[in-house]
Amino acid sequence: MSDDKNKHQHHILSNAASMWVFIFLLVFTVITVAIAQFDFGQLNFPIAMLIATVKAFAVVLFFMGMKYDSNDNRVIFATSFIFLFIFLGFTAMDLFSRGQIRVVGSPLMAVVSDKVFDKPWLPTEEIVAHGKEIYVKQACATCHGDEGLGNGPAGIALGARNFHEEAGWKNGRNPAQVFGTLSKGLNAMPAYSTISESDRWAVAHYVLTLGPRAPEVTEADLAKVGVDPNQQGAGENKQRTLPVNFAEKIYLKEI
Amino acid sequence: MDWSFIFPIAASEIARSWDTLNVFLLVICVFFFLVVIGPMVFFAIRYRFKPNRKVSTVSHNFTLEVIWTAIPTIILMVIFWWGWVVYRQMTFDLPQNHKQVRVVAKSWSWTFQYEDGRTTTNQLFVPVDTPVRLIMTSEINDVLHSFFVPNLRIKKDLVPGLYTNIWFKPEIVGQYQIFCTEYCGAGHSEMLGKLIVLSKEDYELWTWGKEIELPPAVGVGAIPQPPGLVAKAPSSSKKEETGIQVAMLGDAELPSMSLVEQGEALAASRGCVACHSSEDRPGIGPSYVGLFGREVELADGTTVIADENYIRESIENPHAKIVKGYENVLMPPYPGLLTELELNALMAYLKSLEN
Amino acid sequence: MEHTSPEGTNYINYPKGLMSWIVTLDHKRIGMMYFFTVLFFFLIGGLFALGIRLELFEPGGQFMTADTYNRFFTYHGTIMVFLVIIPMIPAAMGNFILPLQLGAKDVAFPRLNLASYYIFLFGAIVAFATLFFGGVDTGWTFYTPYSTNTSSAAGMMLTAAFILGFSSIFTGLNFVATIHKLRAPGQTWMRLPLFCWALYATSIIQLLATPVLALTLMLVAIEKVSGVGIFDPALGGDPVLFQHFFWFYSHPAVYIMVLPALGVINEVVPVFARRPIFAYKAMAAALFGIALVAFIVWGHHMFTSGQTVLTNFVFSLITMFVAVPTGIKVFSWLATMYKGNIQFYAPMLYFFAFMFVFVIGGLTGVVLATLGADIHFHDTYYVVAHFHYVMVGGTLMAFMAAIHYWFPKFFGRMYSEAWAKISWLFIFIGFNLTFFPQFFLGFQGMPRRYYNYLPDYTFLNQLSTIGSFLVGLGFFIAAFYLGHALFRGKKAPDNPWRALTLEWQTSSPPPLENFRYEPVVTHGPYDYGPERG
Amino acid sequence: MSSAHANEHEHAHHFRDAEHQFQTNKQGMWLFLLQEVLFFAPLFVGYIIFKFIYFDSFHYASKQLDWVLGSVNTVILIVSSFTVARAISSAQRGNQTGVIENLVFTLICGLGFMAVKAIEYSHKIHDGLLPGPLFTNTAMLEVAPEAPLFFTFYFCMTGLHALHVVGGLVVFVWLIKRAKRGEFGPGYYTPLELTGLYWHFVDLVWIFLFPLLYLVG
Repeated sequence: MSDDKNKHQHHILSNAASMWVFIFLLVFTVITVAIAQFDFGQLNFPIAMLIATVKAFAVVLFFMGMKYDSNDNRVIFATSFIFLFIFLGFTAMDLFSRGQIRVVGSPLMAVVSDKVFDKPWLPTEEIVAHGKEIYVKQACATCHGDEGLGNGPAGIALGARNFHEEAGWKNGRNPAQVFGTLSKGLNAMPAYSTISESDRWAVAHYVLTLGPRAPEVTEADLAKVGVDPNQQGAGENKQRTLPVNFAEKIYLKEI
Repeated sequence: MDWSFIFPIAASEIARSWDTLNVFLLVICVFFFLVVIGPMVFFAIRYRFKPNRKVSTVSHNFTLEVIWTAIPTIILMVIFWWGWVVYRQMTFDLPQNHKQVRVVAKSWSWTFQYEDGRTTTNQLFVPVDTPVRLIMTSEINDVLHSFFVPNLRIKKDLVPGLYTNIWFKPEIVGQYQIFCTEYCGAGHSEMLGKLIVLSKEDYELWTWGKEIELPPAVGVGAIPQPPGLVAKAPSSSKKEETGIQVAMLGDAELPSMSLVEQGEALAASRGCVACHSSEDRPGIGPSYVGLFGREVELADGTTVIADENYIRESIENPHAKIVKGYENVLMPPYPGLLTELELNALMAYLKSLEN
Repeated sequence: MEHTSPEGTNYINYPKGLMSWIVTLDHKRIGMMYFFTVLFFFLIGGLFALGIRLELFEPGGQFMTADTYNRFFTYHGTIMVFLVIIPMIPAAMGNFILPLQLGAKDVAFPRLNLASYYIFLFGAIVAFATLFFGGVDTGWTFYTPYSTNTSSAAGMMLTAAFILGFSSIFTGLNFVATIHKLRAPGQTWMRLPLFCWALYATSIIQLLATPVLALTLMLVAIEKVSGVGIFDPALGGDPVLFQHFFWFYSHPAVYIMVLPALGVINEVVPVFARRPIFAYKAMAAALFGIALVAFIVWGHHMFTSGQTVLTNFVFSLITMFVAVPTGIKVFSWLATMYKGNIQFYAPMLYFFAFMFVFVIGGLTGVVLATLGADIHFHDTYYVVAHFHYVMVGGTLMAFMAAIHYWFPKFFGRMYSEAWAKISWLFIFIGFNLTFFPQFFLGFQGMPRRYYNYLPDYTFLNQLSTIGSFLVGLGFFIAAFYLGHALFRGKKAPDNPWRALTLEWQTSSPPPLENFRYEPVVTHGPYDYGPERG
Repeated sequence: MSSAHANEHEHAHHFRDAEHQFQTNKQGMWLFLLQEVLFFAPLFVGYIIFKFIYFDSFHYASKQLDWVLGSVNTVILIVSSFTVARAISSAQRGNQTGVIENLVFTLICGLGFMAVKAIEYSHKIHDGLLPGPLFTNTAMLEVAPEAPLFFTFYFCMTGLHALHVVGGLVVFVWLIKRAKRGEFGPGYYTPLELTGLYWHFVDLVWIFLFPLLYLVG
């Protein structure tokens, strides 16, 4: 098809021509910047795009030599833009014709308690007891079972961890590592970053009391989960928390 | 006629019209299948290889080609239109006097929040012959889920941060299967629930917190499941074992306030009322009265309908759309300061103030 | 590169040496490398499929946890889509056959061709490497926010898909340039075999759609690593936007998989019906009709996703029009059989099988395009059955037809016709037994990607599982006799099917430079009839 | 070109002659550019959509970009496009020194572009205007809550474009080497032509990026 066309002389862009295109482009760059100094509201976008398109044409026709090129190549390049607009058009048709997703900011943080522990990585009676509370409230039992045997209703299918055995803890089983698992999640287990850090520590300590004695937390472990023990108020809730009120209770009744 | 040998039992008018559509589609499919495969088999036998058979060299036939282009096109348009009609019914035909239930999904359970303020998990209680509208969303930091009741032929995704709607009007008392049909992880196939359609009397009792016997399971999921396979939700798990099935309230005692009252109290406790009055007078911020569902004019001249998505945005990110006349008072944003259920309560409250 | 090879040598035995294969620029060798690589991946993907079916034999966990199951269907999907079906016919068959049918010595850019093979290989390696990083459980659709929340190695799999995308793009680029520029004298557009037309349409889709997927997946990967929120609602992003981006590629991708299959069928029918193909022009036009419409129907994957009613309306309407060109092709194949002289060789049998399943797949496709109906069927086993009828039914049957049709050309040997028929029977029956029950599972509302299901669905699932093993057996037999034919098969003549297209006008296997003489085309590809037939 | 000097340069065995090969390679490049357009598409589409969804935030955030630096970069790229065109025409005229000079100048322009980019990025990083979670400029969050999203797009789009620039620069170094060996002339300048097309395309992308990000926001 285009074979015979190939035989024509290659077009050589004259210096004068390229110079004119060059100047043309500079001029329009100045124009678009100048116009942008005034605010036309919704019109800014179409105006700027119009100018950009004009510049684009200059580049494509002369610098890229489309003006002197074969029809195949014209069609090829044109096609890409046609489909770009199809893509934009149909996507916009949906996105602009519906109520948008507007929610921004820190993810929801359901407060289970206001309790904040100083140095929460130390397994005190108090924090363990608190952890047991959270364990119940957050329905950990759904998977891990009431006694933490990993035999909760959903646990059977998901192969939930049995806290009573020592072997096979993927992330290791000192409080910091368990805290990490709670924060990041593991396979089937969702991340519990929605509950406060103190609460996470508490749950970690509680589940560890179920099994054989857990190893001590070292500085290194803490560093791994981004806690600096020397820093003032370490382990307190960094995220904004919700004020407790009755709606919370209604919410938590269900969990 | 009864198609339950192939379609699940149709429990609503929409489901029935869906059945009619699909019977039509089935017929079309079978017909065209025969139209193609029949001749294929016939030709294969009739024109099987013979050493010196005279073959036709006809390379095209315009009329024929037009026919098998035009006829399918027409039929396709009919199919499309019929499909659209059924879909429109599913989407728009919601009667004015309907119950509203707000649904919040999280991996992997359903929470249903009723107008009277109670909430249940994985069990949706509705009265028979009453249109119910579900306003659904998924926990903001959770994943996509999808609400599907085969016997009602309805399905809709629950998208974090977006409110989707669906409605139905069950006509048969019974328990129906609720599936999650948008892949949501390891618990996906365990994320089941029951739509419990009660007789009007039983529903009345249930709303008063009386224990009532649950109706039998109908349609999909009616076959009793061997133990160990029963999909359990945190709160429903205990009672499943006890012999006689009794309805669960969210948590045996009745909620102190209706959803609207909760919203009102919430508005007070969060100091919303300081700026937004519940009487029809502008405060520091726009009044709540008659706000919901109204067309609001914004500072930049555009207008929006004040629906769930708008209200939510105005709470989470007040500066995105500033109401005309309030350009210079900036409300503090409340992103993540309210749970999905609280937001629902507030919206119910605002909705109650629409005039 | 040599301009001629010694008499009596062919592309397999000249030039010699392993190195000459590794760095070869010969499209035939690259095609063969693709061919065997894809077959290997097909085996693996198939094993995953059998694993899934075994797990679903009864409700509840059989021998794997929900997590393992999710990984199984993810790998089955990803491997079959990105590593098997997409390169299967274009990259493997196309690479070998296209230049031959055009009468060219090679594809336009041999180096790029080799590169795209190694990119493909590299992508595949990365994809399998994820297995050692905890596997991937997102499903092949990588829907956000799940793919960004999951703790599995999704990021790596996304990268793999990104790489594979470029392999596919370069193949497409190569083919388009080849078809435009390297046709032999007399090989006019209207004398182009329809397989070339099909590959042409396919390549255009690959060029236009794949880059979009590539970048989209990259964005998801970036989002997963650094937590920027383009698709994450908690950060102001929009998961539905991802679905739009994803399906803008992945719906046309369906046609990347199917169009070449239609091309193969177009080759097979006239040869074995010994009669000119019916409505050549309409056939070629239909291929492009499908390719074009493919780009503006993606929304029908999102009818329940929270997409607006207007969008649903438009997409459903346009989707209907996919059926029209498809119908044209199906009817034209029928018309080609009419008053033909039909020989029942293996390729033709696979054509029958193809018609049978492809028609079912197509018709159920119309059902799914119907707005009202789809609301119930969406994400149920009805969809699973539908796209297996099209993908496996359509593409795989055509692929088997292609193997049996071109086997003598590839290797210069013949396979056992008897064994071919036996394995065909297993595959055909097994396939229908596997997937037909799934339509009824769909009617009954069984959702897809379920590890555990209600007892209501047990019986149909068991049928399906049994069927899947029949298919497995069928392919095992095929592998056996084809493998045997590869080494022990009896010598094949240059043109065993007395076909007219150019690839048969040279020796089998073809020599290095394809043709000993510069071919000149004087007649159409399918001018069978009393004189030539 | 006339088949007279079509054989000046040897051609691969599957082409009829050098001209045939030239035209084919050129079309290959056009096809590559076609896929490039679609490769940038998701970013453009996503940006335009979010721009209108979060109009005010994006407008405000875009005002944080330094339009002066942006304009400087635009000019630099236009100049480089110009010199590339000159390099090609010099090759067509057989003017060796012209080819080298123009290529070197283009290379310098490219480096300049990257330098300006570096300055811009460092400013943004300093102001904590980074994509998504890295975004630390809380002051702006109060006014423009979706600013992080804007800067996500800003960095993705300009970053991807910058990658293309870098790729181009590498090729230019290689071309200069070859030009020094005097390989390019009227008979054979395919690599120049193709790189030229590519470079103009990079310019083209920027022509749209600049107003989208810096001017209208």
